[in-house]
Order: sequence, then C-alpha cells, then structure tokens
Amino acid sequence: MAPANDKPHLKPHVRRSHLLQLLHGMIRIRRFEEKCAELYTLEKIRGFLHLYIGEEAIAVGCNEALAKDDALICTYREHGHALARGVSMTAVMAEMYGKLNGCSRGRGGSMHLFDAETRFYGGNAIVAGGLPLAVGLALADKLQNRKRVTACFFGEGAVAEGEFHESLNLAALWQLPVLFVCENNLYAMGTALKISESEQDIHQKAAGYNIKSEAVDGMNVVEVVQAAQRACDSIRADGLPRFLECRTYRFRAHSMFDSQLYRDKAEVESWQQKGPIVQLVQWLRDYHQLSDDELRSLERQVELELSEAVAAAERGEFEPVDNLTADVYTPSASGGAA
Amino acid sequence: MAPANDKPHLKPHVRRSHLLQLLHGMIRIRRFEEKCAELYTLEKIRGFLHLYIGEEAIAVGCNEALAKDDALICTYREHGHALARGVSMTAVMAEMYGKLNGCSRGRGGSMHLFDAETRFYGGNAIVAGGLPLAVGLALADKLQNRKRVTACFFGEGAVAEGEFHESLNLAALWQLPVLFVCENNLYAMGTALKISESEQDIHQKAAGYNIKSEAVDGMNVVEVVQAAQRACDSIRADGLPRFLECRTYRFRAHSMFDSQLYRDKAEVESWQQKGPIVQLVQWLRDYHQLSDDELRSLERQVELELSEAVAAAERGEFEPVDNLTADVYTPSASGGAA
Amino acid sequence: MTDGTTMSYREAIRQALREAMNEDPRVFLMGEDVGHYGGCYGVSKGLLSEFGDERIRDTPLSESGFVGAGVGAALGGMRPIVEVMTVNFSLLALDQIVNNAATIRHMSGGQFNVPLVIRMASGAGRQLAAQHSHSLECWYAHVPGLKVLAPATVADARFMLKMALDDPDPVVIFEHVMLYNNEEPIPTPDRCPPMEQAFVRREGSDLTLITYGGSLPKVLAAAEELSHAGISAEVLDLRSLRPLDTDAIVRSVSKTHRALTVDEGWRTGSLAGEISAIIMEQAFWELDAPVGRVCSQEVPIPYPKHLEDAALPQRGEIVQSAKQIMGAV
Amino acid sequence: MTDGTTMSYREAIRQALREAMNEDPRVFLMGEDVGHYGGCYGVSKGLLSEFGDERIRDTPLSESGFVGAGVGAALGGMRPIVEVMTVNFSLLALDQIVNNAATIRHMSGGQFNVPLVIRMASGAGRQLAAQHSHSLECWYAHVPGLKVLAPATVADARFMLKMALDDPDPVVIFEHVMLYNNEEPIPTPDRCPPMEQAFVRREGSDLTLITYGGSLPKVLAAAEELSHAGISAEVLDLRSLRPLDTDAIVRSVSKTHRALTVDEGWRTGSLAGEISAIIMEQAFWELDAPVGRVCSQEVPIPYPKHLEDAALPQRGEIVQSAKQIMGAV
Ligand SMILES: Cc1ncc(C[n+]2csc(CCOP(=O)(O)OP(=O)(O)O)c2C)c(N)n1
Ligand SMILES: Cc1ncc(C[n+]2csc(CCOP(=O)(O)OP(=O)(O)O)c2C)c(N)n1
Ligand SMILES: [Mg+2]
Ligand SMILES: [Mg+2]
Repeated sequence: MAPANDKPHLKPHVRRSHLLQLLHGMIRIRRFEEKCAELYTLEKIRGFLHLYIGEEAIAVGCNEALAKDDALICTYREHGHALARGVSMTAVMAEMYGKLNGCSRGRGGSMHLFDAETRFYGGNAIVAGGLPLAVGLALADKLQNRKRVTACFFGEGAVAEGEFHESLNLAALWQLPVLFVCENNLYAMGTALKISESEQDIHQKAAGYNIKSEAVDGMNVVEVVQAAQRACDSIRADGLPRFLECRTYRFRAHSMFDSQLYRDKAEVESWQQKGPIVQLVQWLRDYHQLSDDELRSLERQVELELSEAVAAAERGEFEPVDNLTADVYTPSASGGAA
Repeated sequence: MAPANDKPHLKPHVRRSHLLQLLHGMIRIRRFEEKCAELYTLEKIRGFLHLYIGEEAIAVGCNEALAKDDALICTYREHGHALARGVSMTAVMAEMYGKLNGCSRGRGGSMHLFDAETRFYGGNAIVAGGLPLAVGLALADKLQNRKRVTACFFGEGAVAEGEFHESLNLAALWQLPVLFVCENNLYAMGTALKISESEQDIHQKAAGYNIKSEAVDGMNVVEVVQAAQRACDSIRADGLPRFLECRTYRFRAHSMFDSQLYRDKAEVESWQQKGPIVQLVQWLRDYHQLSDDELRSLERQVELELSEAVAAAERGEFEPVDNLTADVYTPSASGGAA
Repeated sequence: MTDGTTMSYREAIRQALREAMNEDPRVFLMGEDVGHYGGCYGVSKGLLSEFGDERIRDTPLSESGFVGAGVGAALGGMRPIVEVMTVNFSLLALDQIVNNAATIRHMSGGQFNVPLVIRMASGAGRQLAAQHSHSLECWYAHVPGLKVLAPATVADARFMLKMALDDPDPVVIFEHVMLYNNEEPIPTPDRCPPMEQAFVRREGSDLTLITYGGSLPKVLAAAEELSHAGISAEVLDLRSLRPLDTDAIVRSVSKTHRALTVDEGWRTGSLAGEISAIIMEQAFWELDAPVGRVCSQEVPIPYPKHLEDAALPQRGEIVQSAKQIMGAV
Repeated sequence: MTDGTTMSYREAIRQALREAMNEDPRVFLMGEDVGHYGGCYGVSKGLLSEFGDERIRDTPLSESGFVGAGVGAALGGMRPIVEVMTVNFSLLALDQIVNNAATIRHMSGGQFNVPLVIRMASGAGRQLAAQHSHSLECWYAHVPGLKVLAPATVADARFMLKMALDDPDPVVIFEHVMLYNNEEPIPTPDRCPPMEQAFVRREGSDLTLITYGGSLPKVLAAAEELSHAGISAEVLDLRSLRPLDTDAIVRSVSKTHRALTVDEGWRTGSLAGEISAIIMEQAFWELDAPVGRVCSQEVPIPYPKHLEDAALPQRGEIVQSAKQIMGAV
C-alpha cells in the first residue's frame, strides 16, 4: 500500500500507474485528516491536532525517493508523513485515540508518532527541535559506514530558530547525508513569512552553509518526486546534505484552536484551487488517464482502510494506569528506574 | 584621551594627527594587555583573562565611527573596547583586581566590564550571548525615536551559535540600527575556522539575512576606521543594520590556560609581522611622519597612564563582604530583596 | 473598575495589558503570535488593532533572540513584556534569562537594571503530552536576580502585571493553562496584596495546604471536601515563588502544626521540596506530623486523559494525603 | 590497573575515556575543543592523536546543535559522549536534553532509547564570575528520563563513565572544576559501587553530613575538624543525584538522628532542599533536630576571591552549622 519503497535509485516515471499511486497516497492522507477533524469535534481526539490538508504532495512525493532503511524526522504536523512512510493507518489512528495499539502505545498522540520498524523518529512538538536529531542520525550512519539518508521535515517558521542554523552548519561541515525539507506554507501559526524572515527566499539560505538547494512547487506532486529524487541521488552519491524547499499552503487552521484572523478566506480559496489533489486529478483527466469510476474506486478503497482504522482505534485498549511510569527508564540489570 | 568622539559624521582623515591618535589608542591597549599578563602571573589578576593583543585596530578603528550616545556590547575579550571607548584605564585595571574602584565595583572582573556613562553594556562571557542584547538596545532606540547606533562585537566562533542567526534576522527584519562587528581571528579557543564553519567566508553570511556587509583587513587600522565609518553612516542614514567582518589574529593564547597545541609558532609569527601597530608604525616611518622621539614620548605617556592605573588598582579597596548580595535586586519601596 | 466585576482570567490579563500600554508609552508586548493570531491562548486578542504592530510585536520563532532582545530593550529604557508562548519553549531562552537578565544588575555593580516582564503559560491538563506540559516554576524560583509570580486567581491575573512592571528587576509570570477560562469577580486594585506576599485563600485550623498557580482550584476543592470530613484546612496561596513569603508559611504552620504542599512540578527537586525544607528549618518544633507533598508523577506527561490525570496532582490524592497527615487514615 | 595507583581526577576521566573508546567502536567523544585544544580543562589531551578526529570530534560553538546531534547519534546506534564545556553553556542545550533525550523513550512507547552520556564541568571556585560559576545539578536532577551523576572522588571519575555508558538511558555527569587536580589512589573497578548508590565516605555516629561532587572535600575536612571537637560526623556522598539513593540517606539519618546537607547550588530550590524534604517524609520521627543546609548565597557569583569565597559553602560554615545542629553552640 503505502510506498516505503526499497529501490533507492528508482527514477521517477510519469507512468500512469505511478501517478495513480501518488494520487492514492495523497487521498489517503486527505481523508484521514478530514476524519481526524471530525473525530476531534466528537472529542475522540484531544490535545493539539495539526492537519496536513493541502500539503500532501510533499510527504507523498519525498517518500518516493526514500529507501526502506532511510530515516525520517518530522514535526507535530506529521500524520501525512507517517502514512506515506508506511506506518499503518490503524496504528496512526489508534495513537490519536491514545490507545495501546497506537504507534507510540497511545502515549504520544497526534504530535508524537513514532515507529521503529519504518525508522520514523517522530513527531517533535518543539519547532526546529528535530533538526539536530537528524544531524545525529546521519552522523551515526556516517560513522558506521552505512549509506542511508535521513530526511528531516520542518516548516518555514522553524527557519528562524537557532537550531536551524546550527544544524545546517553541522550537516554541511561534517558532510552528513541529511535531506532537509522545508515545508513552506507561508505561515507559522498566525505569523506570515514576511513578518518572520528578513530574507524570504528560504532555499537561498542554504547557500550560507554551502548546501545545495532547490525550491519546488509543493503543490505539484510530480515535481516534488523529481526534486526529492534528485536530492537523494545526490546525497547517496557524495554523502553531502541537500536542502529542498517545497512551496505549499495549509488549507485548514494551524490547529483546532485557531480562528485564522491572520489571513483572508480569499487567499485560502485561491490556494485550494491549486491543491495537490485537484491539480493531479485535473491533469489525469485532461489526458484521459483517470475515469470517474477509477477515482470512485480509489476513494472507496481509502474509505475502507479508514473505517477499519477507526474501528480498530475504537476497539483498542487504553494503557493501564499502573504502567504510567514504565519506560521512563529502560529496565536493566542494575535496577534502572528512579 | 580616548576618543569617544561626538562627531558622528566625521569623515576619516588620513591626517597625521589622526594617525598618531590611532597609534596611541592601539599602544594603550597593547601595553595594558601586556601588563595584565604580567599581573596575572603575579596573581594580582585571577579567573579567565583573554588578551586582545594583535586585534587592537578593530576596537580603536570602530570606535572612531561611534558617537558618544551610541552603545557597545562586547565579549569577554573586551578590555580594548572599554579603553577605546573611554572607560578610564584605572577603572578597567581596578576591575581586574576585583576592587571597588573597578568599573563594575570589582564584581565582574576581566570578562564583565560595564560602564553606564559611556553606554558600555559589557563584557559578556557567553559566546554570542550579547547579540540579542544589541538587538534589544537598538529596538529601544527605534521605539523611542532616538538616532543611535548599537555596536556589537563578537568572534567568528560566535557565528555558529543559534543566537547569531536569530539576532541577525531580528535586526534586519525589524530594521534596527545595529553595527555587527565580527572579529575574525581564525580561532575559537583551539577550534580553527575551517573546522567550525561549512562556509568560511563569514561576511557573506549576512546576505542570508538581507544585511549589507563588508570584510576588511582588521590589521589595518585606517581601513577599519573607514569601513566602520561607512557602516555607521549607512546605519544613521537608513536605520538598517550593517555587518562588518574584520580579519585579524590573536597573538597570544586564548586565555591564560591555553597551551596552544592547535597552531604553529610560525603561523603566529607570520601574523605578528603584519600586526596593526608595527604596520602603522612602519607606514608612518616610511613616510617620515613619525620620529623615534615621538614614538618614545607616546610610549612614555602610555606608561605613565598605565602605572597610575596599576597604582590606583593597588590602592583600591575590596568591597566589604557584607555587601555580597547588595544589587541582586534593586532596593525598592515594596521591599525588594529575596 | 468597580468591585465585583466578573471576568475571565484571560480577559483579566488582557485588561492588565491594555491598562499598562495606555499608562506607559515605554510598555510594549512582544512574542510569538501575540499580534495577528491574538495570542496562542487568546490573551492578546484585539490588542494589535488597538496599539499597532510596533507595540504588539509578533516575533519570529527565535526564543533566545527575542527574550534577549527584551533584556536589551529593558536596558535601553523600555518596559518590555515578553510573552514566551509556553514554559516549554522557554528552555530555548534560559541562557538569556539566567545569564543576562538575572545577572546584569549585580555584576555591573548596580549600574544597569533590567525592568523586564516575561509572561509564559505553564502546566498540563490539556493533553498536550510530553513536550508541552512542563511545570518548571521551581527552576526559575531557584535563580537569584529573578522574581517569579504565579497568579492563581482572576484578581491576581488582573493586578499582578502592573506590580511586575513597576518592579525595576526582571519578573517572570507563570499563567497556568487551565486557569485561562476561569471566571471570577475581581476586587478593586487596592484590595490586591503586594506581589511578594502569600495569601490565605481559606482559613483553617487543622492543617495548612500550601500551593500556587494552577493547583489552587484543586486545593480549594480538596479543602472543601476535607471540611465535610471534619478537617479544617487552611489554604495558603504562595502567589510569589521568588521571593517566597516564608513568614506567611511559618505563621500558618505555627497555627495548624501540619502542612501539605501541592505542586504540579515533578516531585524530586520540586518547589514543594523547598517548602518542606523551609518548614523543617523554621518551624520544625511546631510540627505535629511530617510535612507532605502532592506533586506530579516522575514521568514525561503522557497524552491520553487517563494517564495525564494519573500523572498530575488531583483532588482525591490531596484529600487522601491530608487525611494521612491528620492521622485520619 | 592495580589497586592503589595514584592519579588525578582529570587523568582518571581521560583513562576512562580511553578505555571506553578502545572497548567499544560505537563510543565517540564530541564537544567544543575536545580535540585540538585538548579539552577546556585538559581532560581529553592526547586523545585526538590516539583516536583521530572522527572519534574525538571538535564541534563548532552550537550547544543545542551538537547535544541534539548526540541524541540523534544515540538513536542511530552509537554511544556518544558529549562534552558540554561547562554547565553554564548547557543552558543553550536544555531543550534538546529535556524535550528530546529525556522524553523519547517514554513517549515513543519504549520503542527508542537514548544511550547518551553528557559530561560537563560545573561549579565555582576559580573566580570565573557570574556567568561561569553555576551549580545547576538540581535542575537536571528534577527531570524524569535523565540519570545524573556527580563523581566526587578520583575513583568515581575513573569508573563511573563506564557505568554511564553501559546504561541504556541518557546520563549526565557533572565534573566539579575544583576536583580536576585532585590526586588519589584508586581501587580496582570491582570495588567501585554501582553508579546509583550513595556511599559513606566516613563513618560517624552523631550527625550525617550529606553532600556530593565538589563539596565532598570541604565536608570531609569539616568532619575531621568536628572530630577534634568531639563530634563524630558521618559523611554520605550521594554520587547519584538522580535517582537519589533515599535508602542510604534514611539509613544514615536513622543512625545519627541529625543531618546537614552541603550543596553548592543556591539555597532556594536547591537539591539540599530536596534531601531535607525526603528526610522529612521518610525519617521525621528519627530526627532529634531539624535538618540543616549549607548552600551558596543567593547571588550571581562575584569575581573577587573574598566575595566568591563568601558566596560558596566553606568548611567553617559547615562546622558551625553542624555544631548548631548538635546543640553545641
Ligand atoms: C520552540 C517552539 N516555539 C513555539 C512553538 C509553538 N508553535 C507550534 S507550531 C508553531 C508554528 C510553526 O510554524 P512552521 O514551522 O511554519 O510549521 P507549520 O505549522 O506551518 O507546519 C508554533 C509557533 C513550538 N511548538 N516550539
Ligand atoms: C556558549 C558558550 N560556549 C562556550 C564557551 C567557552 N568559550 C569561551 S571563548 C570561546 C571561543 C570563542 O571564540 P570566538 O567567538 O572566535 O572569539 P575569540 O575568543 O576568538 O575572540 C569558547 C568556546 C562560552 N563562553 N560560551
Ligand atoms: Mg509554516
Ligand atoms: Mg575567534
């Protein structure tokens, strides 16, 4: 299903089957997120919930270029990345419910999805907090002579943080295989890019660290696939980091508490018209590559997966309260827990 | 004596009297620092002591461009800046002694010189810790419609810190009158620039923040004066920050605890030959602008000032122990101290 | 403003901000999303249009940078109010707070002072999980040079800000996230005690429940429940965490001879431990039983409600612990 | 290594580093100036030429970046030893330590662990003034998910590192700057207690002096002085600040019935306060007198020797306080 592919050097094909696969990946995320919003109002999901709607092309596109043993580090807006990476929809949904069958045993919730099997290192709720971790994961690979990529996703808001600066310098200085992906959706909560950066052309900042970079239309999944592939090919070839800015837009509120005073409805609507899914659907239709039936069946497939995920999350058990402090420390011969 | 001049728009003249004044300023610092080294071995001065020997042209040169009501923020290697700024040599020396007649009542020592009268805001022992303060001082000026410059000095090692990044962005984004001066002496303690920065052309980094920048030979005091003047003129004209990289070298150890395993004697010697004082003296001599007598009298003048400073520091009193916690809080009507 | 006006904790802070901005042109507010967004918890909603973007200043995500800029602006004669969205993010700004704000006055020999107010939301209870639920008041209360306030009532939310701004030194104000929606009538300003004084929220004679900030409502509820069991609990709200009003603590304990501190911080190294040590030192011979603590469990706060609840101090546990101290169980 | 070899604390750590590097290829050391400079306090001198610059890795000045990279490298299967030059600079890295290193295991549901060792110099005594003299052990000891060690003897400096590396969770090691030059004979490794155990450094019967790290030598000297005054003081070295060996504390206090904690942290909110609270809770009825504390004065540590001395715990004050607790003054 979700393409955690293990053919690192796969060249992007604009074959129809591939396009349908990308479309499927994006629709999976879209419907999942819409369901989450619904479940939030039903109070099945609580805490902070950050939806990825509008930005699906980035997670889906970048993931195409990643191999099975590559690593991912994401932010609190990471459901899409987890799904694209191949964390099961059930495990992600159950995590939102705070259930034991969630991918972090329910302890993390929306902002802290983790999955060892797919090398999914979270889900980090501190803006820019994941970047140093990505540097370290890549350093571990380099020191152990493993040829792997660590992909690190963050918003354009993170770019102003000191950790962005420190991490890019370290990755370039130490020649580490990190793919930095900036998901530039123009807003950090309610703070527009133009009131947060003195230089707003984000991908240019990479030059200050001697890192090759590229900006790409993050609403066009094919372009994202191709750019991510170029970046990963380059990382695998020379071991050096690469920087990819994906220009996108968040269609929904920042989180469920946001009344969006900071932007016009019209602006949102104009971006929605270039959304990654409508764009791809339109293209496929224009070239007679997608019938209404096919789209319906694709949607049905996703619907089925989703309703199974919700059912499994509903059925899931809560962790017993007695386990509260289990895993604060690793149980060990010498005693362990404080 | 020391030129805290109040003619902001003074154009640098290569008049002889001006050159002699610059030479005097640099020799004052040189001899002061040498004396400190001596006093350190005598245990009159303790703690960390970071000498500025070799870098005098920067403090002296930049100060030429600053007006009386401009502000300065420096690092732990700031004796030279304090002297150039017009903090009396006695107040600086007594501070090294930890005496009450020191410019911080003896509480700060070498790394924490403060002087309200000359708007000298320290003396900061945390690398890059002063940069956000400079942003704030300049913000206060802007909000209060005062046309003043805040000059902020830091080493090239500070450039890797997150606070460098955050501060440059804030200063440029908010259009604040900060003069950022990077004293690039090629080493941060024992860490050479090439093992600390992926992009070693420091002044180019300013472009990532949309800040105009310039690199200058920090061993040539006249070039520093001119570049600082250009930068300050520009700041006063448009209120925007400027970045000045001064390329220099530290002739002595990082601090008194450093055995300098990280660099060759030959490298140090080759830099010493281009030192700011020998360079200026040579030039003046080549053009018959400086007689041996004049130089001797200049040295004597400095010697006198220095011996008076040492004597005053020796005579100074220590703060009574009972005062230990005075000034942790400001005495106030409502009670104050914790 | 008349005695008895009812408003929310959130609205009380907003009014206090508005008043401060109106009274003193040197006051300005800066922080992430204080302007266009209206504040992460909605505190500053509306102020941008009232005061403009120079005085209600949205900052980039740069905690160390803009908190340090607040210190610098205070040195430069302004009266900045810096909002660090939540205490969790203040970890990124601690260097500026501890090494600059807290030290400059003393280490400059008294030449410079830093009249800065830092506001931050703190605490757990909204299922925000391990990285968004800290209660690090005890860390701040440890640092000489800082003052630390924890308004627990709407009245304190309304009036403490002005006291903090009037103070010439850096003051950190913690606003517990579970208090923002609380509504209470507020008295006239003159009936609000000075910021450094603790305040008895409920008189009692059998034991003293000591607390602050977000735990106060739970403690008051526990005191009420205890009263039905015939136990008369005095509730002391610390209000100021640095300096601590040790006189008030000792006074109350010397009356009741028993004490329990309730503190949302993790138990080991909690502020509650400090309170216990103070009582040990200054009122040991008054004690009829060891001082107790109800604190958070020592775990990164988990997301699901049942585990979050289990991790935090709750009324039931407070009542239980109080009864134990009374020897009633 | 034979029983009785004498070496300095600095050399002991260097040997421990060397041994760890030799035994496990996953171990590497990184931090500011650990390589070419030889370590700010000379600890790693010589190791660069022995192990090369990949494993003795100089870092740029980027505390948050390289500490976070240490967390990431640990997640990636390495056994990093990250040196933060001094605790003062660790303020810049606290987000990575508290929000990542300490939480990841629990919040990932036990999927990932972080076998990271962070070493840092701490404490005052070298006249380094307000920004370079912190003792923030208590902050770290407050955080679930971390373990915190404070080797006070050359033997512990020699053997605790290996125990920390063997531990699957993040361990922070504080090396007090005044200990580096201390020389002592060291025993064989098997005679070094497990890292989580406190250790009685001197037996006594009249009161327990509880301490750790850089204060141990002062406390031992005070105990000696007290013995001349006929007071038999037991000296308990905590060694581990998280977890705290509460059993050992309670055991000793139950024997002596009196206790004094000596801690270089500022008094309010100190670890000494926590010790007092623990004794309050677990050994109250054993106490013949209130537990005392000797801590640092609440002031940013000043530069001049006489003021620095006055700000820090000193033998004289320890002796004086102990005598007070004994009722002998
Ligand atoms: C260090 C830190 N500061 C503030 C926050 C609060 N916060 C959460 S998300 C966010 C905006 C981040 O914007 P961006 O990086 O552009 O990512 P986006 O949400 O747009 O995907 C803010 C301010 C945080 N989580 N961490
Ligand atoms: C945040 C921080 N980390 C580490 C140190 C220790 N330290 C003091 S000076 C220094 C080197 C700084 O180099 P640079 O910025 O180039 O200034 P220079 O000393 O060369 O003038 C270091 C690592 C510190 N003071 N602050
Ligand atoms: Mg964004
Ligand atoms: Mg340098």
